[in-house]
Amino acid sequence: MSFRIAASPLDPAALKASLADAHAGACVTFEGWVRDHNDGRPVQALDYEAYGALAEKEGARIVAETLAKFPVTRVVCVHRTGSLKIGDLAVWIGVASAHRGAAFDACRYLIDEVKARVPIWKKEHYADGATEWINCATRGEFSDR
Amino acid sequence: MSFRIAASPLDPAALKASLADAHAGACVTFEGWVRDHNDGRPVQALDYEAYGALAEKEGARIVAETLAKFPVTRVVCVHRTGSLKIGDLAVWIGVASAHRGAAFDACRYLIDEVKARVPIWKKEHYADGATEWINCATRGEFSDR
Amino acid sequence: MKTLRVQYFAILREQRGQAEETLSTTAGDAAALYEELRAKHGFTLPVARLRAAVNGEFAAWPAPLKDGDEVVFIPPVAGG
Amino acid sequence: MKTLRVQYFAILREQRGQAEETLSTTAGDAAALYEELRAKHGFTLPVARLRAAVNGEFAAWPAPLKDGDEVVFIPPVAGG
Repeated sequence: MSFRIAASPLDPAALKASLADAHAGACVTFEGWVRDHNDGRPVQALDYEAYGALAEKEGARIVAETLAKFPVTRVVCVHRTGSLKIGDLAVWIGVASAHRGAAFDACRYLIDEVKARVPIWKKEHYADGATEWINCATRGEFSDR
Repeated sequence: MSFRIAASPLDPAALKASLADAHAGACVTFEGWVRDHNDGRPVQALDYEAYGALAEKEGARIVAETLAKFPVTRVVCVHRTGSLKIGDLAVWIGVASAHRGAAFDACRYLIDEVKARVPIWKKEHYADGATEWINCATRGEFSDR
Repeated sequence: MKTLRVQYFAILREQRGQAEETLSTTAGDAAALYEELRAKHGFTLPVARLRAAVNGEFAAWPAPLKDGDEVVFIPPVAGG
Repeated sequence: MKTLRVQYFAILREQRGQAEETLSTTAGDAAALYEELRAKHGFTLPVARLRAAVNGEFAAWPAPLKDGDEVVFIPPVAGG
């Protein structure tokens, strides 16, 4: 039942073990991996930055909403900050429940809400040396490309 | 891109590592765990039995359908046979894709189809010593309770 | 008269008391064979709740049989 | 005149060249403060694309301010 921002690499096996529960028959996990492209542009690395205090507060609210909306037994979400390279784990979400439908729905709800609401930002580093803060482009007046 | 029946314990970390792919940004996994109750009855253990050859053939078809229906990069599904106790891992499914929607949808499709179509059977052992082959009860004429 | 190999799984294996047998039958298809075996061994599942597999592949009822075929009756599945 | 502490994250931190500052302003609310800072530091994001947080909690625009408040302007998020 937790949301956490982490500055160092995540340990998915340990996180999943924390969901163990004799009442649970289903476990759905979501992992966000750093991929080598975005919108057709080759990506070499990412920086994630968070407003830690408010991110953890908002994340805890999303977890509480999830527990209220879906019949799930346990929920864990951890999001990385710092410099990540291709293949690194940026976010880990795990949900356990008696039946699988709730685990899928709750896991999907969590990642959708986290992406939309939690104050975390992502800067992409491209193969050509340019960088960009995702979702922060403004047409014409400024570009960090 | 595989479906497999396994008589010995699964290794989720190794299975997940087999999904790694620089093009993938999302990984969704489903784990089926042996839970301590079913339809309100306390469960102590499970036996899974498979018609191995046809199970692997039908499982491979489901994997192929999944790859055709959803834009995913990698798919793995392994299902246990044998005697399992509470908390043991009965089935592991992992899907990697560029974007998360396809990974969730494909993972859900896989487990739904596997449960509906693959010739695998489950016998529950209850706290009171009774046993039951799930989905095989027939009213009145026979009961193994 | 044909000679067939039949494999049993799960509840059918337990009710038959063995996992496979080779048998001779005049049954022309798997549905008729199941009814014959059901009468003999007291299988509880009606044929309507089973699927058939012949020679390692699903076969639609009534699933015609020829000499030497391998037959499996598939109880309702419960993976996952 | 009030004294406020402002923290900057992500694109705003880079455009400001520092992560935080303490400043004095006559701005009555966070929206007015942002416009003041935008003119001064060349922030590219319009206020309509930001959210505000005051004293560690989201605050609806225009987000009234009082002396001693801690203010954060939140660019469009991109977690996950």
